[in-house]
Amino acid sequence: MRVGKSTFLHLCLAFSLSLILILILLTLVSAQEVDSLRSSTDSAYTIPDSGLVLVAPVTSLIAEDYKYDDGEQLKLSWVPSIDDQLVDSKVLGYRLFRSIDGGTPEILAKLPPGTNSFLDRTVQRERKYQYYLETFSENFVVQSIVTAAISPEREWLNLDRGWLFIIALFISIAIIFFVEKAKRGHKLYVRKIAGLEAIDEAVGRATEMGRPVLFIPGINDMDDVQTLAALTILGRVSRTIADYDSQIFMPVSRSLVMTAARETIKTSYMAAGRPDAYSDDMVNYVTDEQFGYVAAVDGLMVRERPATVFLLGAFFAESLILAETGNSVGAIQIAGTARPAQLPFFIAACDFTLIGEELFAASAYLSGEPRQLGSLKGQDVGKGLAMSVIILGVLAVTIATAWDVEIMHNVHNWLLGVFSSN
Amino acid sequence: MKRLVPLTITFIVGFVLIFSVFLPPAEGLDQTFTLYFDIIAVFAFFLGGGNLMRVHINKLRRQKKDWGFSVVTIAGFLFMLAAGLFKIGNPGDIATAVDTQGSLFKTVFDYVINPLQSTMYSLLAFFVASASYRAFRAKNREATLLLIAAFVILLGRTPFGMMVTGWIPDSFSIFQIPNLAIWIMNSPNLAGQRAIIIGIGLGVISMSLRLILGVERSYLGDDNA
Amino acid sequence: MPNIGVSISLLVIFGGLAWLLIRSISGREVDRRIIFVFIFVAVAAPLLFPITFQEKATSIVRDLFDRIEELPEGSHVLISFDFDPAMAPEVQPMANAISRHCLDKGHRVIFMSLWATGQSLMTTTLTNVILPEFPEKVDGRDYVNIGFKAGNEGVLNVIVSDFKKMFPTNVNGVPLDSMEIFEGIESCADLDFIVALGGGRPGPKEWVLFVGDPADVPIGVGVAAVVAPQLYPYYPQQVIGILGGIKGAAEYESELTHRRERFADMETPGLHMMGPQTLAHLVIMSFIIIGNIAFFRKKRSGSDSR
Amino acid sequence: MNRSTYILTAIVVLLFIVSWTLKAVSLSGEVDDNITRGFLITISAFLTLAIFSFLYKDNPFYKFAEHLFVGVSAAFWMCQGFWSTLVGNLFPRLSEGLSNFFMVPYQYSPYNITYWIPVILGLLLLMRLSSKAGWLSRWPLAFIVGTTAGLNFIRYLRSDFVVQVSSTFVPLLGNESHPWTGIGDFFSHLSLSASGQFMMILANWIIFLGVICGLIYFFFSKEHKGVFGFASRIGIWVLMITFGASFGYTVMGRISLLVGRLTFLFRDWLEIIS
Repeated sequence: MRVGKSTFLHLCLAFSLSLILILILLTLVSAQEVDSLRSSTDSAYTIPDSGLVLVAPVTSLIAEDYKYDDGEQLKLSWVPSIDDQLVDSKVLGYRLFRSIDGGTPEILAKLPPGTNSFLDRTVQRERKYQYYLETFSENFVVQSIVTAAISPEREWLNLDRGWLFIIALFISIAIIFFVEKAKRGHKLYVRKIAGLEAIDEAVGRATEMGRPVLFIPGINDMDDVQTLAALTILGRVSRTIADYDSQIFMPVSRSLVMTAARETIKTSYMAAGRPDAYSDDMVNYVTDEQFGYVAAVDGLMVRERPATVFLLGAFFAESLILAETGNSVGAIQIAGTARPAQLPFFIAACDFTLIGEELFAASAYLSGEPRQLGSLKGQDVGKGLAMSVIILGVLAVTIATAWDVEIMHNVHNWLLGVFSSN
Repeated sequence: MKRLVPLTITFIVGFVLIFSVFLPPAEGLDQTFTLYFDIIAVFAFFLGGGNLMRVHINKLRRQKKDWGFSVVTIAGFLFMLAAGLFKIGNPGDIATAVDTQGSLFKTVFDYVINPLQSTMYSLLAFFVASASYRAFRAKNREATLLLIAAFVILLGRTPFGMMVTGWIPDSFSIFQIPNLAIWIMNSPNLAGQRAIIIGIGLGVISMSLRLILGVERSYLGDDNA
Repeated sequence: MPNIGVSISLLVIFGGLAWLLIRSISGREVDRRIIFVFIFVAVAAPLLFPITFQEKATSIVRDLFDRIEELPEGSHVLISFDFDPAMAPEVQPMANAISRHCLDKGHRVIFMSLWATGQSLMTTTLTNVILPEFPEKVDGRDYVNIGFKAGNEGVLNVIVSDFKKMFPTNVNGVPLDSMEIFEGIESCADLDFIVALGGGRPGPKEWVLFVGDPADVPIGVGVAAVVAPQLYPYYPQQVIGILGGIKGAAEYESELTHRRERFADMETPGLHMMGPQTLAHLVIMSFIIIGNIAFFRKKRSGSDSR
Repeated sequence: MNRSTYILTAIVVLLFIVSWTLKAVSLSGEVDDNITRGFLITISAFLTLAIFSFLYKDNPFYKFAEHLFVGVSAAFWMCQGFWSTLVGNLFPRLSEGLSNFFMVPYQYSPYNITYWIPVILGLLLLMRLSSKAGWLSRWPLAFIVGTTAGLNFIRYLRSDFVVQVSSTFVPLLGNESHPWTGIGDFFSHLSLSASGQFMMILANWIIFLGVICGLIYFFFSKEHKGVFGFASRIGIWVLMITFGASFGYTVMGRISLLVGRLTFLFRDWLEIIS
């Protein structure tokens, strides 16, 4: 069965929308307040015996549900004993006791002085828990009051991440919007990317010289998006190679990448109508070891003398070893990575370099499909968002710090809250 | 069918993983899926290792150029595989770590892999010099900026930076090379890094979305192209 | 004798450079193998005839030092060895210096690694530094080696909420629950400070993203010089301080030798390694100049003939 | 292989034996297994030199080292994957019998059954070897692509987008250590001191404008002309300074690596430095 792309996209959209609806419903259901339980503050002091190092108990012991989790944690907080000091402390530590469903209290943890909170991760939703703390000195122990019984709650939505969700939604909608718009035939301008313009010429050169094309998809496995980006570009490049009847070599350092790359090249050759020209020998696994792989690729370069080298994907220290060796055999090199640390080396040693975001845009650009190009426009909306927020934030913090304007402090803090990493 | 099933799998898995971040009951899913990935990757080793052996055995059988070296690869591979899987020379029992000190596996790592790895890595010292000789030329305005920034930082990383510019008075101390170097690292360099990183963030988001929604399917072979 | 060696090698390097400079004025390019020879001599000579220079700590290094200095005694510090032998010349001196500093301050140190190759390097630090220099410190109370776990960021994802789920025992199979050092430590959130040493992935960046930010634990990092600029955006909000490459290590060592008397005479591999560094930097800078002279001469002669 | 290669190989073998012997002799007092150790150190040194020889040109010694490296290290990582992922993480969740066999503690959980998913997908991947059912191997690949896309979507959104945007909220007129006290004060204290107010303010302006211009450079859908074009030019300049600075900063680390290797040769092998 051949699925129309638009049908599939619509299915996806419908599914996503219904999921979002369910989520909103869930929020309404789960928005119940859980009261935290407080113990009364002070417990009685014991009458001092001579020789005992007396210590005060902790106060304001609170046990509350931890937000936001699957009902697996309870958060305890308290004010440490007043005898718990940084220097010359009488308190040697605390012992935390817990009773389950009103059973006998058992020790849960021994805590060092200075502690004022504890996260109990060994709780279950069906049970009720009560806690108290013992403060101990060399020879004296005092108890805090016991907290009221409490069970952990499951929250269905992590409301701390609400803003993250909204930002994700905003960027996603922008991308999907422009994908749809482009599909309806709306013309889109996309600027030239020099490295990608050169691909045809570079592959053609290899054909003319009768030398192979070498494609290195980085050294990370398929769990890195850069490797996926490299494979999507490989899909386009191998199509050109099939059309030009050039030779391609692709040593890889991950078995999974080998499997995926073979699949990619094979389908490109089939699409070009030359399935017979494809062979599994185009892609070979070498070794997972970073420098073992580099040693083998270097050897391959000086022996096979490729006319064109693609270095696209996740690269680490090996970037410059590969690029310099490629340069020394006179190959045209097109590189690209989203590892900022390696970009300078590619810039220095390669003919064309795709910088960061350009690597991810490359396959969309090469495809020339309106839908794919639409997603690039959507990314630009994301950049617009970043720029506006930066300008707003910079303004707010500048005014706030220079003239101590209350409202600008609030704006700044609000923006920091929205753009925070939780 | 051959295309619908993979696209659906990608869509569901990707979508569920994105949403799991916002749903506390599903929050462990990313760990689970990371582990799934690792397990599948181990299965792929059969394909990779098998392929490596096939290539070199073919070379050997057909007596291709340099076939002698293929013997080295095959022997090294089988030797190390045996050493690791059967824990040869391991002082402990089956439960001790495979790279326990004294095992054959660890010895080969220390005296064969380690020197090869570090030496290969250290070739960079030479390549970094030859690349800077060739690339840092004042060909145009961009290349000149590249050259100047690199030169200032290089100077700032040596005591010579201070020797040459240490006399500059405090009120102009930004012109002392080490200070200038740190300032470049912390200001223009930071700005550039950030612009790149934000761009990468957006690139990854868009790429992921294209993959999840099936807009990008060239890795499955593009039916339009 | 070393002085004669130094003089001869300096003479060779600078004489050679002068010769290449003269050649380049006539617009001639240098073969890359000649550059290789110069780099080799510039690095080998100071190793054979040692030269050391004085270092002064920059603020980004001092911030990290001060943080460890100011933590109260008995704080829990985790040091992660996420590097391999190839990075060890740069990162191991940092590891040694920071471990010394922490133990001397009376902090409790947890050693771990996200790299299979990091475990043996951790053992190196334990056997060469901690056992001989801190015989009074007890394994399991003052420090512990919990070893390596495979899974990269996955490991971090787990230990950020639960340590013992990923590391039920230390490297010798002793359960963590039975150790004094792990009292009150359930997850990374309970630690006082984390030092992430590394230079690849997973490494310091992953520690910041997967542990430092979500669990709100201060992180200091020591990295191979190559990735240090990449970490600057995280300083000073997301990381406390950065030791970048061997220069960072040398600065930390000089801070340690000057500010803690006990270490006044300790080994300072970082400082020693700055000799070859300085010469090699000089050679590279000279080649950049030579290259530009050759380039401009060629450009001039090219436009003359036109 | 020609004659000179044979002669060279013979010389290297001879030197190898000499080094082995000398090393074994010099270690004889220190360790019991001095003959093995002598061999191991010599082979390390030989492999080190073999890799360095590539700098001159490709040669049989490099080829030997390269082929050995590939074979041994491929097996190294496979063993690591087997022991740490399969034995360490999969078997304890899959079967009690296997866990007992490998002496790892069995971790019971009602969800353990889900660990058959990667096993089945892994087996489907192996279908690639069959020409008929090869298309089934696309399923695990699709699963992996979905996992990677889903996990990284949020990861990069949080760490590379959200956090980097909010870290760029820099005050343009002074901060806590250099508070803004009015334009008059600013000019009367104007200095080019590295830790002074002016340089700090300038740094923040450059960060602010540099990030904005850098982002403008990456704009795909707008022509880089006029003011926009000017800003994108500034953007590429900032990027060039970034690349130059990062490059220069890195050199030190690369030299250190060479120092490490030469130290091994001079100290551990030749014993000419201490």
